[in-house]
Amino acid sequence: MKSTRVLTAALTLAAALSAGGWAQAQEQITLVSNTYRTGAFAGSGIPIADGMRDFITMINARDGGVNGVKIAFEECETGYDTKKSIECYEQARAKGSVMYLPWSTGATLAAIPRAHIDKMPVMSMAYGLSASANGETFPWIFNPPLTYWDGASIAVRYFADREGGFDKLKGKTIGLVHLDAPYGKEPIPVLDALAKEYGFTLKLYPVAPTEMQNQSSLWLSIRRDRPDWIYLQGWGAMNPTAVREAGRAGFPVDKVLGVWWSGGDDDARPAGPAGKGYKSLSWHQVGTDFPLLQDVIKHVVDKGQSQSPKDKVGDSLYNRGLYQGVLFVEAVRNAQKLTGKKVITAEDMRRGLEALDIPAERWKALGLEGFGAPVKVTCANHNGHNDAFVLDWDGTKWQKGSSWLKPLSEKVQPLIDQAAKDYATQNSGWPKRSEACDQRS
Amino acid sequence: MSDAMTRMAPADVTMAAPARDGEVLLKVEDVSLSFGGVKAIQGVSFDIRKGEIRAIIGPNGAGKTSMLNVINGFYHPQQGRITFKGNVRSAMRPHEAAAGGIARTFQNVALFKGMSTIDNIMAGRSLKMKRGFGWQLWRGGPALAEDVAHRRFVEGIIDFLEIQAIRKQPVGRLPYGLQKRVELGRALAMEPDLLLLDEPMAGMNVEEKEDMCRFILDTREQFGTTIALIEHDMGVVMDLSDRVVVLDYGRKIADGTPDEVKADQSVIDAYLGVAH
Amino acid sequence: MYYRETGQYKTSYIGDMAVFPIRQDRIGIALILLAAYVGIPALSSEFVLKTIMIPSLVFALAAIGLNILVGYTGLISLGTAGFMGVGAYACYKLTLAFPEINIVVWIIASGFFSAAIGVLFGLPSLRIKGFYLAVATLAAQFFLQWSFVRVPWLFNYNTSGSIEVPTRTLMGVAITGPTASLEAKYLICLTIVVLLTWLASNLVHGRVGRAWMAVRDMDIAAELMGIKLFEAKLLAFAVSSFYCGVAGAMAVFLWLGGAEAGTEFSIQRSFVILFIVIIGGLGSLIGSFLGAALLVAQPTILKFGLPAIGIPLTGANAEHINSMITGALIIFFLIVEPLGLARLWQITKQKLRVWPFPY
Amino acid sequence: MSDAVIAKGDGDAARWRKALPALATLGALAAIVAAAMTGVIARGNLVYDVFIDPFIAIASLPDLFVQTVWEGFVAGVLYALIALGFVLIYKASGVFNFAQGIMVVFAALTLVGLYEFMDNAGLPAGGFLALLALVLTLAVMFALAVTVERVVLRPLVNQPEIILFMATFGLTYVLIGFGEMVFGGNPKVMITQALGLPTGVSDFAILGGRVSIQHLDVAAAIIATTMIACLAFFFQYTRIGRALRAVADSHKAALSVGITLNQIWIVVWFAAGIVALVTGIMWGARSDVSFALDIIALKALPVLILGGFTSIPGAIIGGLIIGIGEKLGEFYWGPLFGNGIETWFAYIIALIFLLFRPHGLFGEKIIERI
Repeated sequence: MKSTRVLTAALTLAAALSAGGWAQAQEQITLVSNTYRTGAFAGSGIPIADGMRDFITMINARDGGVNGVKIAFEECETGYDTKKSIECYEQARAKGSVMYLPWSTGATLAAIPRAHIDKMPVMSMAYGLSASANGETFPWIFNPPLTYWDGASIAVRYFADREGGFDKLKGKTIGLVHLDAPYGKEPIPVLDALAKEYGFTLKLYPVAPTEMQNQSSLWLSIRRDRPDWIYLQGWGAMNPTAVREAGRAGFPVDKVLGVWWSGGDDDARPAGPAGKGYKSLSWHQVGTDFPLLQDVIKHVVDKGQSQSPKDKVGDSLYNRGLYQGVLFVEAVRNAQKLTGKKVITAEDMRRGLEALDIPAERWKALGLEGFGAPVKVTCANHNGHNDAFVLDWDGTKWQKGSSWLKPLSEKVQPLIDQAAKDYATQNSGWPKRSEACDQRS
Repeated sequence: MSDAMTRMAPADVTMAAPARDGEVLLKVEDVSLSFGGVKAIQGVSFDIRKGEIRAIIGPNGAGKTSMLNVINGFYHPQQGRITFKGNVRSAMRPHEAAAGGIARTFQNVALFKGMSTIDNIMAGRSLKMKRGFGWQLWRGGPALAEDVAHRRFVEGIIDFLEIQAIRKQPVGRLPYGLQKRVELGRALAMEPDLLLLDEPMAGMNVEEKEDMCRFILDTREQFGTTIALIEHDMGVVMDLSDRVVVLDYGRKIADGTPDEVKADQSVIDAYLGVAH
Repeated sequence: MYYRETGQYKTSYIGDMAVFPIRQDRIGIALILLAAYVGIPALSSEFVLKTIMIPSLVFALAAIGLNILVGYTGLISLGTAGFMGVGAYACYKLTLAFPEINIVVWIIASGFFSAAIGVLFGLPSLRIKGFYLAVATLAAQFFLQWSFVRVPWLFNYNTSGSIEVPTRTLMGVAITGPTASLEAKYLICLTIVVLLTWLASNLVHGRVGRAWMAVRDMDIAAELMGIKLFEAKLLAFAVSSFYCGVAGAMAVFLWLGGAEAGTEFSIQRSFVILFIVIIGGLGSLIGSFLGAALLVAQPTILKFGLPAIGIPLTGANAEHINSMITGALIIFFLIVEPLGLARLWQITKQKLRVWPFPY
Repeated sequence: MSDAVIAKGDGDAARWRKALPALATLGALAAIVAAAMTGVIARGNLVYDVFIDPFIAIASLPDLFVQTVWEGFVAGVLYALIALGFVLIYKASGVFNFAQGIMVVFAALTLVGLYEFMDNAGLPAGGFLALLALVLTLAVMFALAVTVERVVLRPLVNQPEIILFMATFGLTYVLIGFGEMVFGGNPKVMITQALGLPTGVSDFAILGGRVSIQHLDVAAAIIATTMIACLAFFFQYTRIGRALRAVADSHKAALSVGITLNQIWIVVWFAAGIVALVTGIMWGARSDVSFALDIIALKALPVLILGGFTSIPGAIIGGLIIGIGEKLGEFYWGPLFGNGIETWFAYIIALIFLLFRPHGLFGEKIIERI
């Protein structure tokens, strides 16, 4: 009797797992997004997930979805672990998600080779493989609004601006404090190239993933080498530690500029007053002074439907999650328009993404005037290499610290094309793009 | 190969009782051993002749086990020399001693507890098994043939020691007396020239002791093995051994036939605890 | 009732020494193999193949490797993932350098590279034992992991810093790379694992295995038996690392399809393999499979299975609960059956043998 | 088999043979220095970069050397504290407690979490509240110790060490899941000020440069020393402490004189919990409290190889050696490898030590008996 019941349960489970298809209600668009609310990087993962979730909840609540079709939003927890990410990828496919959001470089790398086989558009928003900006080689991968290489070049542009021109960079030293992992090492080729071009010295200060909270000897080395600027490509617990250690080592913290993933509120806040002046790149504004964010607060947060504490709404990483939501919804709109369907598929979504175009007016219409720089994705360029600006930590919150800065695209683009070519050659049998382009003109 | 094995099988071995005054198999000369400041053995010399049963006795802490450890290379004496089968040597690794033909059992049973009786005794055949790693991976053909041949030999020992019933049991769960017997079997599997037995009868009841005595005597009769043993049961020692060496506080105090030793005043003093 | 050996007499030592002396066991194995080769690929969804079956096989193979070290030879290692990484990178470099040679050859050959590295890091085992050795193997783990990030030659100077898996074929069918079907990958995995398990079973049942176990149970006595500790321990390290290396190459080429070494071959992965060995049963090959199946499937079933049958459990909470259940399960298993799933399996078989009687 | 006859006594020859490696090393070093001075080898030469260049760097910037040693000292104190937690438990229960690292995180999270909770509940923030949180955290750690004893240790008594070791792995997972569920995965800021820990910094102009010393680090060193002294006193002079030492020597012996193992286990796990809390506060104040801190606890393992699993002085000295050694190594020799070698350097230090002293710093040579 008992064993029969166990058997029945097991069979049900097996059937559920092997059927692969969960019952899918009609008239909705499914989005399964990876999240990492657990694990060593949860500190960054939680606000991102909250921002994205709240935005989509708001769209459903305020507009009844996109053009009347509700978005069925689901999270799949990865804990920043690649094995779980792969499960989540399969889960996204099985549930009919129209897009895969890996939210980690490892997960992106694992998904890239499968995307064109499974017809699953992948968006790694300003992370992942820089080379995937090349839409001819990677028709299914999107990484707007800019790559790490653009970021590093913007950092150099910013340093040059502060020093008084690119010619003043000669003889200067720029230190790169980076996570000792592929993600952290991303900017090195660009910085190397720019160092040759402008005559500055690049010094590397890697931080092993196990030593993220144990950086004192590294900052002693920085004290010895006296670099003029530090570019910080850090992640998770490494960031707040770096900001603190900079102060401890007597390095002026206002000469430390973090990449956008080093720009969470919780990265700067723990340093207290010592963190004042710390900088970070960003491609979207922080705070809640936008009509759309007010809508999020009104329709979601105040109704108790958000998982985020109220004072974290509008934080830098929260707004980044929201930005992802905006890109998603805009792409869905495009796809609906292009196909004339209301309920779109993953393949339609790819077309929608390739038509992604949010000029300043559109940002304004969304209730996000000035929130982000104009974003434009084309069939050839899946990134846009858009502008970013510098945030300044004033001791309690981020302030806009510069105008919008353009990446040094002429330096970055050849690197991207070369890397995309290398990728295709190394992955023998990489297919030529066969997907049609809607806006080739 | 298997022909040779069959010939070696115990049932076929018939050997005359060894001569009492045979050639010297092992000679210990002026051996001293100390740990830090503690002198375990001081200037001990004696010999073991081929085919004899030699007992090493003495009160607790006399250095008997240390002596066995020196003989089979586990301890390296600071001083002295050891001649085994005519080769002089002072320091050698235990596995070299094993290869030279010295086997032993242990005071506190040192069996491979997680393994079955058969595997324990088969482990004693390690030195005799020559098939290399490649054949072991395949475990067919020559390697299997070798395994089977040795298994046959081991079954001979199992029959000899009358432990057929516990062949496949993990030895960790066997009663103490049987463990001692398996350990003897494992040592015999090495076909040693010299067998060192460290208190083979400790903790046994009378019947078990009698069995063990019989096995020891039969071992010499059937295999012609020379045996050196440590034992506290004086009755057993006097019955079994051809010659006895007596240690006390690391020194040799007597050496001779059981009767001679029994009569030796210093031995009596040592055992009765007369002050030095 | 059907599981009885009554009437099966062994008439030769060969028969008695077989790995599966009982006929029902042999039939059982044949059925399992049949199911694994025919049933599972035919019936499983891609989700199950990719998230349960293939990783289970990969982890089982790594666990067999670690089991040889921990379970059979008694040497604790926490560097498993490092050795897996060596295999993965070796395979990557080899197939890039010699693309004309079949990838399956390279997957297996990569084991030799990790075996060599394993021997190198196994050298301290000659002087230190137990947990001291475990900590020493951490040196291997961290050093290797560091090398995977730091030596660009290993990942062929890819700007992504990771292994990119090229498409390779076997008799015209793609078995690695994006176009390879999961069924093909699964079958290749299965074949390699079955083959290597068979070899491991041969090893542990023969002279080499006895030497290892002797070292594990009582190293001093083993040495006095003429077993060279030096050889036995280093051989164990070599064989163990070989298996881990092949598992690592399989992980990247047949499962993940591109890996970021820092996360893939991290210390956590080493821990998971050690769990599998202990939960499965020290010194048991079948235990390695049972343990791998449990530890791979359990989180997936909790996360996806429970919602699928109507028990709502989502997101972060699922992960928290999952972590707690995993931990509790480990403790529970250790308390109930310290000898692992393999022992439970044996007990079940014993019960079957005397069924319907209790003894 | 050699024919050599061992020399009588511990003769001169044997002594020379023992001293030979040291002499050879010295000779080689002298040769390298001579070669460098005569200009035979210079910068860029590997030998020069390894053996000469770092020392020139030390001599030319002595203030940085002092600073590096100080940073190493502070890190070493923290490693020593984590190692101490391991040692306490291993000594008394033979359990290699893998969960010590997560206990550090768990204790610190509990402290901060309780403080925040009570703060939000309207209690006035500040020193008193911090004290209250501290006491409550201790209560939680005690409850943890009791639970571990009841649920994990008692049912597993007399199991082999590796089984107990694995059980603490299980414990780690439970604590991670439980901790994240209760306190969330967000990193938390240590309540440094409320606890009354100093946050300032003093700069000393010495050796032609500047050495800056964080008050927090000084406090950490003082608190660690005090705690170790208290623990030493506790184990030396109290009844339960003596009992604990008896247990460490032999479980059976302790049982036979009527000490219950269960109490002892609770006491040591609680003591390890206190050590974990102190470690967590100190490390949390330096960076912040997050689950990523867990991995740092692994750094205590090479300390244990050095100091031995059962020696409290070993844990302390070993911690300092590893701490100072790895900072010096990273700072002066790291650039040779492109920096970032700290992740494995400590293990290499430990392994090199083992080569010369296979039984650790304080371990005595064990005479194997059979």
